[in-house]
Amino acid sequence: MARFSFLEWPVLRQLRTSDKTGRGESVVSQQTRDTTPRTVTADKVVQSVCPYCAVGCGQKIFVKDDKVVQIEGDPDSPISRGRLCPKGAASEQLVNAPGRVTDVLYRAPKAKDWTKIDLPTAIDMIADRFIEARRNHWEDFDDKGHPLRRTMGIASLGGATIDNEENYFAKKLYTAAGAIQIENQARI
Amino acid sequence: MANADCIIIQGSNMAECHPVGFQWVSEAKARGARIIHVDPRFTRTTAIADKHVPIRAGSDIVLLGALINRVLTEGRYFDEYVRAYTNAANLISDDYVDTEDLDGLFSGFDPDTNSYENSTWSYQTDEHGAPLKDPTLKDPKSVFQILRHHYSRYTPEMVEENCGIKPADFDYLYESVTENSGRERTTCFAYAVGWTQHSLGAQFIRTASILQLLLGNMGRPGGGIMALRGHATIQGSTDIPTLFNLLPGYLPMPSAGVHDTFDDYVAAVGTPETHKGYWANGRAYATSLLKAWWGDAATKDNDFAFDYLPRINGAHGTYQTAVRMLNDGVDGYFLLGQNPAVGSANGRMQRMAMSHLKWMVVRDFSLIESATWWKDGPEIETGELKTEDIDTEMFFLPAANHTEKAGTFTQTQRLVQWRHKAVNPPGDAQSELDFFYELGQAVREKLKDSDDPRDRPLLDMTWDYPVDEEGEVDAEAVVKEINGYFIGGDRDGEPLDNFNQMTDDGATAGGCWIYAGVYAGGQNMAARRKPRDEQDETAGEWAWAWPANRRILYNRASAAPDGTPWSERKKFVWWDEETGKWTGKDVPDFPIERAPAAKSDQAYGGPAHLDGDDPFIMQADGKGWLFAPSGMIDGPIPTHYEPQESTVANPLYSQQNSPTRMVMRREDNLSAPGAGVPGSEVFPYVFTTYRLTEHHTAGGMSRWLPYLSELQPEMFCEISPELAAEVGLEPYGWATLVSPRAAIEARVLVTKRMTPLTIGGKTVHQIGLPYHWGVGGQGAVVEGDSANDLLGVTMDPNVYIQNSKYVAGTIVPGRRPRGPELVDFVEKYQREAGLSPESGNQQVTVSAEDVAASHHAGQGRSAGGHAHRGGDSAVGVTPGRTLDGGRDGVSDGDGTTASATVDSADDRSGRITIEPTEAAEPTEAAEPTEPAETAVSNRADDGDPSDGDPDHGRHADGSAIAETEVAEAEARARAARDGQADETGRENEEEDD
Amino acid sequence: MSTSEYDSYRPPEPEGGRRKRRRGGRGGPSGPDDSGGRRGGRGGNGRGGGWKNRGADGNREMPMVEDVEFTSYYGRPIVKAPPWGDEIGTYLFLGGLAGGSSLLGFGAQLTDRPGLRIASRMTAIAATGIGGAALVADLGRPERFLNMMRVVKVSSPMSLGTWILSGFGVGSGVTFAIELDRITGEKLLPLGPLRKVLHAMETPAAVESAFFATPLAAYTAVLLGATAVPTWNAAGRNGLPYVFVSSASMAAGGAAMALAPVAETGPARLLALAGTAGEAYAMSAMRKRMHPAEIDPLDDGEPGHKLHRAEKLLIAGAVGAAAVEVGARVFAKKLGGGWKTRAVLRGLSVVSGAALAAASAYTRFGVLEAGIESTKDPRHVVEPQRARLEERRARGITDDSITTGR
Amino acid sequence: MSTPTIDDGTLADGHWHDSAHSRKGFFTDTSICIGCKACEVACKEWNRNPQDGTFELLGSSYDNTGSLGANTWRHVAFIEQDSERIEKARESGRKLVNLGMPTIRPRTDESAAAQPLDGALGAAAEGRTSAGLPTTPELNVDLLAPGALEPTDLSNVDTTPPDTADFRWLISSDVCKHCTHAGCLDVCPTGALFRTEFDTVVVQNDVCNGCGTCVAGCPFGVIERRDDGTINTPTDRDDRKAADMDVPNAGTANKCTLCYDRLVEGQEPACAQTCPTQSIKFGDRQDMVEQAHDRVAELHAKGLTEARLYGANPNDGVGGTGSVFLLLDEPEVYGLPPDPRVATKDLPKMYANAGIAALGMVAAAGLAFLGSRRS
Repeated sequence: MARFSFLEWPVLRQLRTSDKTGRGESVVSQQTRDTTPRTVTADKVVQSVCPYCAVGCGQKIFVKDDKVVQIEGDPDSPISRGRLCPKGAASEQLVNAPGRVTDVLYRAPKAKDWTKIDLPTAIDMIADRFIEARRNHWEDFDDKGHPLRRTMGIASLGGATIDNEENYFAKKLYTAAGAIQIENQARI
Repeated sequence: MANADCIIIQGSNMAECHPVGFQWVSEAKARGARIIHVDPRFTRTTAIADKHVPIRAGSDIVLLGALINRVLTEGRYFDEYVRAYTNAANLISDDYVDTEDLDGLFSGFDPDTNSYENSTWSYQTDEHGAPLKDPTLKDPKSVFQILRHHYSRYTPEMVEENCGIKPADFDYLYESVTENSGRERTTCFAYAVGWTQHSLGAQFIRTASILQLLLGNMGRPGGGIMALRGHATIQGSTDIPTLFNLLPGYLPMPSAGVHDTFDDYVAAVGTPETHKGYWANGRAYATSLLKAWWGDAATKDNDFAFDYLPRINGAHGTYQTAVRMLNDGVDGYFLLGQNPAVGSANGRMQRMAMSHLKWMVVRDFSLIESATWWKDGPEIETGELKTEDIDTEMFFLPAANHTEKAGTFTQTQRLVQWRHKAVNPPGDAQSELDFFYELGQAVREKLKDSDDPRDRPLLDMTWDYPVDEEGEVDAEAVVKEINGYFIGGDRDGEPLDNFNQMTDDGATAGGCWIYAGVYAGGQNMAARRKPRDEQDETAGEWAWAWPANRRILYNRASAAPDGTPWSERKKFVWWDEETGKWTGKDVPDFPIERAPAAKSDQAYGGPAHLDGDDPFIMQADGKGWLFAPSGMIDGPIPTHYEPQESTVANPLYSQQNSPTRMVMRREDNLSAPGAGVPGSEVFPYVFTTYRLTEHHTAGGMSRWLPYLSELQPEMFCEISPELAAEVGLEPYGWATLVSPRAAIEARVLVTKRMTPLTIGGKTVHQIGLPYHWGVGGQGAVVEGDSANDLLGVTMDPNVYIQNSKYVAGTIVPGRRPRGPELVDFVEKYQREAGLSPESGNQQVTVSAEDVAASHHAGQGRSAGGHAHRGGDSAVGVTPGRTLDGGRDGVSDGDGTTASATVDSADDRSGRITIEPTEAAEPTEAAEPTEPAETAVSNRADDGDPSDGDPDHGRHADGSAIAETEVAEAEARARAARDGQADETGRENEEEDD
Repeated sequence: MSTSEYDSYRPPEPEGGRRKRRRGGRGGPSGPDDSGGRRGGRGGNGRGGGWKNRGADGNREMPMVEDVEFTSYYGRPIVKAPPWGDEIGTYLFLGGLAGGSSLLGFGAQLTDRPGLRIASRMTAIAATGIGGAALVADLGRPERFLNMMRVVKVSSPMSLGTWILSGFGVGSGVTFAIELDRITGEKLLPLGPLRKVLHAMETPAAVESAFFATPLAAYTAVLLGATAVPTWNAAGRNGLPYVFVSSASMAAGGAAMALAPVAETGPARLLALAGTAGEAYAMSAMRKRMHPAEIDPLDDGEPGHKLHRAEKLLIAGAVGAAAVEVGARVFAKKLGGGWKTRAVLRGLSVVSGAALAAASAYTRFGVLEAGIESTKDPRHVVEPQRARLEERRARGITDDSITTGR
Repeated sequence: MSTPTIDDGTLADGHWHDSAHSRKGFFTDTSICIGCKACEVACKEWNRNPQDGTFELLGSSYDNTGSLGANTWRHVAFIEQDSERIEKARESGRKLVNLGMPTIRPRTDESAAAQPLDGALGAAAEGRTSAGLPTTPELNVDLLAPGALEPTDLSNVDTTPPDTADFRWLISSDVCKHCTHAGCLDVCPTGALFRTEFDTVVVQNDVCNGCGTCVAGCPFGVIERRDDGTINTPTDRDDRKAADMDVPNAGTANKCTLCYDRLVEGQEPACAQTCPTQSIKFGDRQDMVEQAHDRVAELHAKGLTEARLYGANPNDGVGGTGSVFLLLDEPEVYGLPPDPRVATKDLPKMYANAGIAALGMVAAAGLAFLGSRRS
């Protein structure tokens, strides 16, 4: 109603067009005429893969103003042919989840709640503890004198939803550090 | 799968867990295939199946064994196929004794270690080592006759008695699979965690594979056994593993006392002298990995820094690690998109373990239960933990999601798919890649002046990666390292084209040999996205499959021994006389010019010596294994044992449970006493856990999403109207479920989809429990009690996957107690049942004579068996306290004083770690051919490394070798996957995103 | 339900079971989120374990409707009630009142009954104003009420009604302005030369208003009838317009009786009496033609109460009006004297007029709410539809079912 | 004027005479639905609809969104049935087949009235010449399965399906029907609802003022007004929190648009695109109807006589629906009306009655004044 134009008054359009009963083209608003899906107005579309199960369904991710505005099945994928299950279909909400936390949080021993810290501080603190834990539980030899060269002070769990490259980094760093208690859900 | 004439979905709720994968089942059904769902529950899969066959959880081997028995008895097996393509005719050692004769034990059982010495399971061989065969299949020592004998008491009556399946349903199933097998038709099996999450998981799969081999359904279109996995890159996370016993590419982690030197290690991985196929180049793969990790510091003189690798000496899996945490043996814990407080079996044990840590890093999208257990977890509510007493430092680091970083996932059919980055991560969120990069840099920076030799591996590690303008690591550079590259020479720095280019002299580096080729020619092959309608249906130009973009396995069996198709209808791959090559609708998975009639005069010598009718080219003998002479920890032929905590006595043998299962005797991991033992009546019902379409594992990626949460908002249990009446439960009211370990509450969904079964004259009620909910996470849209808290930890000895599908328990109306009363409530049940850590954990239940006979049989031939590899256990499984030892669940056993259980566990891990090929083989036979609809690579243009590679001179026929080697590599890898990390995929249900 | 002593650790279940929050908003008279929401007590809906219309085993809640020969989807509604609350009931009543009053006003003008004229015109404009406001207030987006004028749709009674109301409002407004001007001694409004024009408009405006008056009173019946709400639809097809114009006549007559001098309200009384007769007859004729499942909501529950109350008030009001009429006629000649008599008549006139207006209001609210009620149980939808389908099939008409075997 | 798009002989009300598009529709085959609810989620995600529930089990099997409404435009129903009910369904389906419809015959009054406005009021307005009642729409015989017009009696056919189930779980994804004669469209006073160039029915949320008439106008209970506070009202239990979500288009009527905003760019509706088993098919409505006829014939041939179509009949009370369904039981079992009729079908009659009533009121008033003449 913002830009009312008398000639565009649907009553007149009813008279003008064949849509005398006012149920079709004569009542279309400007906004409706301008309808454009956000899949078209997106700045870019990138091809991706659904992060949930191992079927590996293709996804198309539509981005506008550096924000994900739509995720849908990729019809090009020979695996999924554009289809997604409810979880895959909810991926956009996963990305823009209301409950998502984007701050680094720290809880001191015995503390009752989290405090916010910045990322470099957190990584520095973790690095200190990493080194300390590694030394605390270092084992050079087993009781028969066989070399072990490992630490039992550090454990890790996870990996089936993070990238191969990330698992590679994790395994490489842990192994170089001598940490062996590395597992993922493949065995839980 | 879409080509199948009959699909048996057993141990899987495919439509619910893999809706998009289920489209192929739908398609098969639309083409007229019969779909049968064998499952304790009537699920959404059943809803569009032709038939539901309700089964008691854990009795699958009885059913499948009875099918095998009847197929053998009535001669409905695919005779020509069985004779040509399986080891049915092979003769087994004279010392072999079957479970039929030892009341449930095979020959070779060692009661001290609760494990088998398996030399009596091996083939009889002639003086050249070639296996002896009886083509008539009449010899009582032939595999065929052993199989008949073994399953002779697996009858329809037994099925009715033990599985609760009506004879008419059994007949229907039998007729369906037999009518839909043979030359003209094929039947396909699909399974998932319903099978793997049992203490007999690997054997369930083997039973199905034996049946499928007998029916001639392996390696043929619309046949096989399909594994269904539940995580985006569960495959990738075993290929490039975050697993204690593996290095990338299924290279084993070196084991203390076994692989003390590089040569020892390489010998175990594979050398030309001891192995055939691709594993013969083990030294090159290992060297390339070491070069990739330690660069210039890895030299020939220091065995390429082999000593930088830490050693394992036992099982260091997540449950063993939790025990170590409880013993204060672990300081720090990283969780990478994982929610063990909800997702792991015996959740309380997990949370208590966390409270013993000094620090913990949780990387996730939201404050999952594993990040907030110290604040509002169930133990805070019960008073078992107090926030102000917990010393654990917690770090929560927000993670970037799949749109905010580039990288690859490897899906269930080994397809490596690149994801492009769409947006930048918000706030402080970052990818694991950046986190580990920065952590590595920080650690190295702090240690840079250290002269401690133990810090050398960290300081010498190659850790320089290009970063973009936002400071993020370029994931493609990592792909390139994984792919491998040349060092020195005129191609210095160029990516490898395939793994045959890897050398053992340090001239190549490569982070994961099976992925070599993913970055061939500097092109990111995983990022290929040629639309499916612009290529053939195999879609070889969509992403990249390892190895060498190979998409399908062993289809030689789709042709008769003479090379002609079994039938016009099931024509797939065949021998073309004119060109003298294998050809067909798919790329033949066989030496391309190896004629059907070709015979080798050698039992060894690699793929060049395969017979023309040895389709299962990854097996040592090219045959499908009906009987597994090696590789399985718990027996060469699948045998029915009751699940841990079963309320039913094993009707077949005195041996109630699997004698080799791994138990954890702990006060915080109590088991129900088991059938017939006083106290078992306290836990009369069977809980079986599962997942729903609307949620994802422990809920970290679904319970925070309103759209998914509203669809399944509350924790519920599914029970039959009969049980509801028996216990007095209101529909949609509350019930409390109690297991020997915990009590949870749930809404009651009374439904006829749950069927009470009559087992041994008694009614057995099964209760279905989805496990997606948890208590305490912050910001979750919905929460509820976690079904996994009910579970105990008892594991499959082959792969260490716990039993989630069978839990004994009871159900009472109303909500559970709150606060400390909950602890008393559970203890009341424990006392009533008289539980102790020994309850239900008796390893052997057959007579002493049978044990002795079994043990004796094994010792007679120990020469050929596996060496016993004990090792000291740093963690292992230690006995817990007795019941009055307090509730903290901390074992005060010293981790290094291993019990018998520990020893056996270590022994097992040693074996499977060291000899993945063997571990793999039996499962290999079981492995499905890839479903027919999966893609095929077009080797002409996929850059197959081995096509006529002139440098690879060890084999006479390069091309043929290539074929076989790739297959064998895959076999090896799958073996590793299936035999060890395995069933893996099978992932589980439990865990979290 | 559950029996654990620990149940008290969590909040209790609300009465009638948990409900599915509906988006009905102010759905009808029985509560703020009721359009379908309070089905909790109904069988099969809230916590029924089965799919039967009645609760399945274990469901302790008894169904409110009898067991019937069909299975519904957990007793959930098939059609939805419009989000119409008391505002719409008010409007239904006031629209009729306005229309009738306008007619009376015009008649009064023609027959020179100034008291009746003024009262009627004031009633008409007040009713129009308040009714219109109620209508706007009931919109989900009141600021967009003008969008009602975007189109002229014959298929939409609401659209036609808007134009009728507008047309009516113009005439009523003008006559109101004139009356106002007169009452204020032609001083209040600074009209200047326009005053003459205004007063010249009186008759045309009154005619125009009267022209739209009866459509205004009648169209709301079509508005309700042209819906999928079972009781409204059935009523609309079976004479609801007659009920509504009767009700309008009754309301307008009653209001005039209450507001205008007895001496001038003879036509109002007669109109009201005609209305009562019409309503009583039309209502019973309508019910006879409706399916039992469509009638039930008119009898049961709160709407039933309202309609019964309407009936009683109608009778009382009719008797009263008749008495006043008789009294007025009998005592017509003596009216000049006897203030007591006049007072009694006046009083009776006010009371019975109010009763008649109230009866009309109850009728409107009753019908409105009965319709909303009829959406809540699928029985009201399924049974009549099944019956008419079977009836057609019995007559050999088998080609018009939405469900087909092929 | 271009050739009007006629699929089954009936023009949808408000059809665009110069539309370049054919009528679009869904065919929802409930016999292959696996109840994954991807359609519900994909729909909400695309349309940015608020979440709808109270995060409590509704007590209807796996259905926790209840019904179609302002926010839930695809709704998956779950119905658990025992053998008795299955047999009944099979029997009622067999009866339906034996009715042998639709046959070619002159329209009855009832069926003629299926086009109330176009018949009585709208035909002339739409420029169609029609003497009195509209003519019988031509039946496209191709629509019917082969042999459809031959007398069919399944009573002698062996209709025992391969397996007689003693239990079944019906699962069905419901959606707006996009009727040929759409009640909501007819009664909308603002023109917010309109027939699109794809012959679907869509609400223009910039126009709708939330009068709610359409809600009452829909015989299927589909359209609903989205009210403020829908999303964040407190739930019944304290331990259930409502999620914060934006409520777009509050106060206006909302329903399935058949993804109008995707169709204009030639894209498929979100639900159909995501459906893993293609239980939801999208395409030209005529193709959809043909597929539906083929599918039901296929199921009947297997002895599954419980299969039936819903909405494929141009003679029905709403002139056939744009969304056609294959059901396995009576419609009311799924929460669908068994004999829906567009309410405006009776408008001419009701207007006539209202006119008479209005005249009667004028007469009554006149008489009242006459009767009260002062002497």
